[in-house]
Amino acid sequence: MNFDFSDDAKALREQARRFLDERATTKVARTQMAADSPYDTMLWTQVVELGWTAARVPEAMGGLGLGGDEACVLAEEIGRSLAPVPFMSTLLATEALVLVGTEEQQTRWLGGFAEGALIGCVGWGEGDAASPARAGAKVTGDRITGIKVPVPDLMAADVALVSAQGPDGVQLYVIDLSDPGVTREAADTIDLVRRHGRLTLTNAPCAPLGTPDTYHEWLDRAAILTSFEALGTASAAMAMAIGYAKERTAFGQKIGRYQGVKHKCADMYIKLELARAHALHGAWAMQDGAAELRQAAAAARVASLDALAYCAEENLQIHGGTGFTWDSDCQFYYRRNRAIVAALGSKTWWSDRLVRALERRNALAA
Amino acid sequence: MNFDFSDDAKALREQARRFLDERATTKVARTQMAADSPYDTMLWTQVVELGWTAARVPEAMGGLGLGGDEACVLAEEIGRSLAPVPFMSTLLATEALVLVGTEEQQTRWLGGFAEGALIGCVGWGEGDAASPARAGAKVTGDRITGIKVPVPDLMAADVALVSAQGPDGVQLYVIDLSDPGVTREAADTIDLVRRHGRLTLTNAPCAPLGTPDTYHEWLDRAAILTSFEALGTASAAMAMAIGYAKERTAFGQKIGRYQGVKHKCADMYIKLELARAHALHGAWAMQDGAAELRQAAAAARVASLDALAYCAEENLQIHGGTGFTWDSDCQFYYRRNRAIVAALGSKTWWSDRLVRALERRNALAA
Amino acid sequence: MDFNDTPQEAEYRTKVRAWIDANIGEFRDVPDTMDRADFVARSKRWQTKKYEAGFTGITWPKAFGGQGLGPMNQIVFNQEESRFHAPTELFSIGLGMCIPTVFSHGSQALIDRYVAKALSGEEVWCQLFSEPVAGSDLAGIRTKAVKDGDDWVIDGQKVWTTNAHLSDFGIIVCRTDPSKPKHKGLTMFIVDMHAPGVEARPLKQMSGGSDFNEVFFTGVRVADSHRVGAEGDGWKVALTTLMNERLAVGGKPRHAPGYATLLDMAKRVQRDDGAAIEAADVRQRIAATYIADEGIKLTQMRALSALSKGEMPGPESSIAKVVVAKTMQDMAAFALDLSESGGFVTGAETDPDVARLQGSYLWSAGLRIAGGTDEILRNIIAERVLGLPGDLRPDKDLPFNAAA
Amino acid sequence: MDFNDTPQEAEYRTKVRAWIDANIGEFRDVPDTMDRADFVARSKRWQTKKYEAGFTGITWPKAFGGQGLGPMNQIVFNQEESRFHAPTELFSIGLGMCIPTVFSHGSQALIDRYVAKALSGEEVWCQLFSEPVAGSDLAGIRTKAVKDGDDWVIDGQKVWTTNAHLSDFGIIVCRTDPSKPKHKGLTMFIVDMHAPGVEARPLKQMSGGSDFNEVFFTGVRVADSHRVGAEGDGWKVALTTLMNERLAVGGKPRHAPGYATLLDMAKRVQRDDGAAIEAADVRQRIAATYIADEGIKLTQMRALSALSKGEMPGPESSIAKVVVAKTMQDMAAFALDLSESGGFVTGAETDPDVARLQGSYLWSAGLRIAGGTDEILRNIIAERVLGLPGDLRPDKDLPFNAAA
Repeated sequence: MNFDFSDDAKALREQARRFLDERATTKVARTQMAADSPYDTMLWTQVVELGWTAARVPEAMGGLGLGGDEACVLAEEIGRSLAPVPFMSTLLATEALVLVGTEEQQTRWLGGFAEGALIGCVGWGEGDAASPARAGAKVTGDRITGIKVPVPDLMAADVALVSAQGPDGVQLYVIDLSDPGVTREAADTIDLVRRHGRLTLTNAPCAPLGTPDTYHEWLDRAAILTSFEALGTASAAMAMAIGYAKERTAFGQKIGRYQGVKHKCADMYIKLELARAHALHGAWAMQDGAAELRQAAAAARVASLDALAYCAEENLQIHGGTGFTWDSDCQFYYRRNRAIVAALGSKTWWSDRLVRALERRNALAA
Repeated sequence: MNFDFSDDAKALREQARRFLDERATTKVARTQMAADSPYDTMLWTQVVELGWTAARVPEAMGGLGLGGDEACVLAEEIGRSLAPVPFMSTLLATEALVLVGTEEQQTRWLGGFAEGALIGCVGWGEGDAASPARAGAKVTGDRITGIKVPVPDLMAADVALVSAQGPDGVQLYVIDLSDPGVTREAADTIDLVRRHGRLTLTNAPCAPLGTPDTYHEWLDRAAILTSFEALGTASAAMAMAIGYAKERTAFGQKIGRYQGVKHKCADMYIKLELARAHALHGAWAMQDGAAELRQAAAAARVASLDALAYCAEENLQIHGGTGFTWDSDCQFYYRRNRAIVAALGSKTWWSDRLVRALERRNALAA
Repeated sequence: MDFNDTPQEAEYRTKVRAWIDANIGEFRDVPDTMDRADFVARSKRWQTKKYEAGFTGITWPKAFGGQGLGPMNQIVFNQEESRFHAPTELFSIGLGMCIPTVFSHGSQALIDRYVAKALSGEEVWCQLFSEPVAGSDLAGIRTKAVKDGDDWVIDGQKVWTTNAHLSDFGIIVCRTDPSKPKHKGLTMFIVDMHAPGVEARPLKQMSGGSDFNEVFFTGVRVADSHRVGAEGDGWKVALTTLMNERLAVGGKPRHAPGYATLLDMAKRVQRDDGAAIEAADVRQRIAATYIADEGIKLTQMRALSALSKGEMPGPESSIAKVVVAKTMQDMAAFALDLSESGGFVTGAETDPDVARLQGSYLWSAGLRIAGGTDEILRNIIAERVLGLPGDLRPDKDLPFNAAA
Repeated sequence: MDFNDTPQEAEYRTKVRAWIDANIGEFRDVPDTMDRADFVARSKRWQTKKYEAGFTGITWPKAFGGQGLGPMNQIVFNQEESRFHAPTELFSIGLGMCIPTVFSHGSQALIDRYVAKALSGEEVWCQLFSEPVAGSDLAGIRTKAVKDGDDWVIDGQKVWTTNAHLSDFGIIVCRTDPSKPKHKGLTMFIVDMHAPGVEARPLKQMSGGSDFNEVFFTGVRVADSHRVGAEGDGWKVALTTLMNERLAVGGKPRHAPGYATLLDMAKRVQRDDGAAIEAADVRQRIAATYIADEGIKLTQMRALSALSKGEMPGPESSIAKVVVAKTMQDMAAFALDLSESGGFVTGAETDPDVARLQGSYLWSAGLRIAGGTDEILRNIIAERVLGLPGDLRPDKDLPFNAAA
C-alpha cells in the first residue's frame, strides 16, 4: 500500500512552500488588490523560472513531463499562499491540452506555457446560473458566439478554453484571444485579489478540444487540481485561526482554551483531513486512469468546498471584530472561498455528480 | 398585541403540570414499558376526571367546549411528562370530529370521549414510506380495505380515524373498531412506552369524515397540537440535560462550565424557542381560522421536530456513558422523538408543505 | 390571541399617525444625493420636529424631559415612523444608550446640561466602550484616565464607535485604577468629541464600507464634574448602557434578503434537471430560512405582547441575534451557490437580488460578531437563561496590572 | 501511488492465506446457535491454533513470545482472517491492551506467568478502568486499593467492562493514595476475576443488548507482586493501555449501514413527487455519507501506507471516530425519516435495511460516547494535533481528597 505522494512530489511541495512562504505572503495579495496589472508579473516570472508551468507539459513540447502528483502539490501550495499569479488557470488549460489536444494545439500553446511566454485560462460560467454541464455559448462551424463570465485570469491570458454547445454536445473549445470577434473586459467579483474577466465572443474563431466525453474527464481532473488548491487555502485559514487562538486573550485565558473556539478548530481539521483523503484518492485516480476517477473527483470537490467554506467563515469568526476589518487577512480567505466555488460550480452540482457515479458503479457491480 | 395564551389556558397549564409532575413521572413511563395493559388505566381515569378529554368537546355533547388554546397547553404538558395515556390520540380524534363530524358522528363518539367511556385514535401510516398525502387503504362504497401501521394507542381505542383513498381523494374515515372486518394487533416500535398497533381492514364498514380538503385542514390542526406535544417532550429532555450539566463534575469542574456542553444547551433553547414561536402562531391561526393556518402549522411541525431531535440526541450525549444505559431516562426522549416523527410524517414532507403554502400566498399577494 | 392594538395603543397610534402624516414632508424619502453635512442637518431637523411635538423620550420619566409613557407607545411610534425613510439613525445610540446612562447615573448638573439638547437633536452622542484588546471581554479596557487636579487626562484608543466623527459628545469608560481587579478599576466620563486630543478615524470594514470609527485619545482633559457615577463604578454604569444595547441589536437588518428573496430566485434559476424551486434541497432551505426569520419576528411579538400587558418580556428574545446572523450567512452562501458562477460577479450588471445576497454574505460575517459573538451570546443564554455556571475566569479577582 | 502490497507484504499474505484456508474449518461461519460456554471454547480453539502456527503477538518482541514483525504483518493477517467469521473478539482487549501493558510495565515474574497463556488463548483478560464517576475524566477513579501486609485490598466499582464475566484476569487501576493529586495517587494491578469479592453484572444498554458489565469489588485481595508498575504510577501505566485503545476504536462498525444502504433504499422509496433517489436532498445526503465513511477509509489507508513504509502514521487518524459516529446517527435519522412511518415499526416484518438503520440510530448514540465522547475527541484533536492550550483544570494539582 502506498497511498501517498511520491518522494519527488513531496520534495517539490517543500520547495514550493518555502519559496511561496517567503515570496508570496498575504502582503503580496494585499498589494495586488490595488494593482493595475491583472497579476503579479515579477512573482510570475519567478514561478515560471522554477519550472512550475512546465511541470505538466510533455518533454517533447519543452516541458518537464511530470505527473499529476506534482501538479497537485503545486496547486495546494499556490492555494495556501494566495499567490496572485495565473498559475491555476494555466495549469487547468495545460491539463486539457495534454489530455486531448491535437499535436497542433499542443505545439501552439504548451511550449509557450512552459517557458512563460504564454498564459492560459479556462471558463465555463456564464454569470446566470449555468452549470458546468450546460452552456449558452454556441458553436456553428468553426465560429463561436456567447459570453463567458467570470473567467479567472482572462485579462492576463493569451488563450482561453471555454465550454460551449457544439454539434455533439457541450465541450471545450480553444479561443485564441488575439483573434477577431473576441472582446474581453475586467469583471469585478467578490474576490478582490484574483482578477476575473468577461469574455464576449461574437462569431469568433474556435477549435474543438476533444469531445463532450473528454470535457467531462477534464472536469474531473480540474476538480481534483482545484480541490488541492482549496485544501491549501483552507489550511492557511485554519493556521491563521489557530495562531490567533493561541495568542489572543479574553477573560484571562487564551481564547484557544475555550471549547467554543477549540472545537471549531478541531472541526476545521476534521473537514480538511476528510477532504485531503478524497483529494489524494483523486490524485491516485488521475495518475492511474482508474475507473474511480469520476467519483473520486466529485468527492474531492464536495469535501474540499465544505472544508474551505467552514475554515474561511470560522477563521473570521474566531478573530472577532478585528477579523471583520479591511486590514485583516481574514477577508482573503472569506472571498477566495467564493472564487473557488465559481471556478468550477457548486457543492450541490458536484454532489449530484458523485451520486450519479455511485449509481453507475452499483449498476455495473450488480 | 396579545400573542400569548389566555390566562385561563395558562392556569390550566399550571394545573396540568403540577398534576403530571407528581403523578406521571418517568418512573410511570418505565413501569408502562413492561406493562401488559396498553396504557396506564389508573392515570387515564384521573386525566379523564380532570376533564382533559372533555376540554375540546362541545358542551352540547357533554364536554367543556374549551378552545384550541387549552388543547395546546394540555398537549405540551402531556408531551413533557411522557404520561402513558391515550390522550393525544383521543385529542386528535376529537379535533377531527369537532371540525367536520356529522351530528350523528359527534353524538356517537364525543360524549364518550368526554366522560372517558370511549377512546379514539388516528392513523395515516402504512409502514411502507407512505406520506400523509397518500394512502394505500381504499374505500369502495361504505367499505374499506387496507392496513394502517403504526397506529398509536390502537389497542386502547374504540374508534379509529384513518386516512384512505376515497372517491374524491385521500381523506379521513371513521372506523368502529368493534365492527366486523377489523383486525388489530400490537405492533412493536422504537418507542417502548407509547403502544402502537397494526390495523387490518378487510372490507370493513367505514364512514367518511369530512372531505379531502378538511382532511388537510385537520392535518394542520393535528400538526399544531403535536408540535406542542413535541415542545413539551423536548423541554423535558433539555431540562434533564441542564440538570445533569449542573451536577456532574469532570476535570474538577461542573461539565456545564465547558462551552462544549454549555453551547449545546443554548442551542437546545434556541431551537425550542423558535419552535415555540411558530407553535404559538399555529395556536392563534387555529383559533382564529386564519388564512395563515397552513403555513403556521407546517412551520410549527418542522421547527418542533428539529428541536425535539436535537434535544433528545444531545441530552443523551451530555449524559455520556450513563445516558446510554437502559436505566437512564435519556432513552425515553431519544425513542419518543421517533414516535412523534411517525405520528404525522417527516420534517421533509412538512418543509415541502410549508413552501407550497408560501408559494400560494405569494401568488395571491402578486 | 390577537395581533391587534389595545384601545390605548390604537388611540396613541391614531394620534401619532396623524402627526407623522402631517409632518413627514421632506423626510418621506431619502434624497438621491446627500453629503455628510446635509445628512446631519436633515437628521437634526426631524429630531427637533419630534421633540417639539412631544414624541421624543417617550418612555423617559417626565423629570428628564421624557413623556412618561410605556414601552408600547415607543414601539407604536417607531412602527408608524418606519413607514417612511425618516432619518433616525444619528440619534439612536445617543438617545437609546448614552443619555439614559447619563440620567440614571449622572449628576443633576450633567442632566441639566446635556439631556434636553440631546433630546431636541441639537447635540449628537456616541458610545466609547470597545477597544482593540477589549471586545468580547469588555472589562479588559486599557484606555486610562489619570487624575490631574480637578481634571482627568485620558489616553488610549477606542474602536467600533458608531458616528464618532459626527458626534458632539460621547460616554467613555476608562481605567482609573489598574491596581484593582479588572471590573473594579473603571470609571465612566462624558467626553467632548471636539476637544483637543480626540481624533476619530473611519474604520474600513471587510465589506468595504466604514460604518464605524477608531477613536484615539491623546492627553484629553475631562473635568471631574463630567464623571458619570462614582469613581471605580464604571463597569456597573456601563452595564446599564449595555442592557439597552442588547435590546436594540437583534432583528434582521432592514432590507436584508430573506426567504422570499430565495423563493423568487429559485423560481428563476434553472438547474440541469429543472427549476430550482422544484428541488427538495432548495425547498428545505427556504423552509429553514422562513422558520428562523419568521420565528424571530414571532418571538419579538411575544415580547411586545408582554410589554403591552405591562409585563417584562421573557428571556426568549435573547435568541434573536445569534439566529438571525447565522441564518443570513448560511442562506446567502446557499443562494450564491444556487446562482453558480453568477453569484460571484459583482458590479452594476449583477441581478439586484444576487447583489443583495452578496452583501448579506459579507455583512453577516460582521453581524455574527457585532454586539456579542455567537459564542458570547450562547454563553449568555446558557448562563443567564438556563442557569449553567460561568466559564472559569482566572483573572477575575486579580489586580488588572498583575493579570497576564 | 498504489493500493498494492509491497513484495514483503505479498509474500506474508500468501503464507497467511494458505494457512488460514487450510485451518479455518469450523471457524468459517458463526454457528446458528451458540451459548456462552460454546462461544468461549470455540474462541479459545481458534486462538490456540493461531498460537501454535506463530500467528499471535505478530508485532510483539520475540522476548515476550511474539513474532517480532511489523504492524503491516498484523494488518495483513487481520485482513485475511476477516474474510471469514472467525471468533476473535474474546481476545482483542486482552491481547490488544492488557498484555502489552503487562509486558511493558510488569515484573518478569508477571510476564512469565501471564503472557504466554494469554497468547495461546488459555486465559481471557479484561480491562477495568472506567467508573461511574470517572468516564471522560478517567483520572477521577475512586476504586481504592489499601495496603494490608503484602496484599492490597480493593473496594469499588468499575463499569463498561467488556467480557468481564468471561475473563480470567483483568488489569485494574485503583486509587492507592487519595492525599496525592488525582493523577499521582493511582496504581495498576492484575486482579483474578474469579477471586472472592469480584462480581460482574451485565449492564443493559439503551439499545437493549448487554455488551458490557459493571464489576463490583468488595474486599478483593491482590498480592503486591501483582502490581504493574510502581506504586503511584498507575496513570502513566494506564496511558500505555489507552494509547492502544485509541488505535483500536475508530472505523465504522462492521456491517453498519452506509451510503450504499441509503442509495438502495432511496431507489425503493416513493415520495409524493417521485422516487426519493431523484430528490436533491437525498442525493446530497448520500454524497455526504459517502464522503464521511469513505473519507475515513481512505484516511486509514494513509495510515497503513505510513506503516508499510516503516513510518509513524500521521495524526489524521484521530478524526475517525468522531466522524463515523455522528455520520451514523445523522444518516440513520435521515433514512428513518425517509421511510416515514415505516422507519418506526420494529420486529420481524420490518424491511431488513430499515431494521439495520433503526439499530444504527440507537447504537450511534453510544458510539458517540464510547472510547471518548465527541467533545473529548475534539479536545484531543485541538490540543494534541493543533497545539491549542488545554482546558483549565482547577483540580489538577489538588490532593484528590481535597478537590470538590
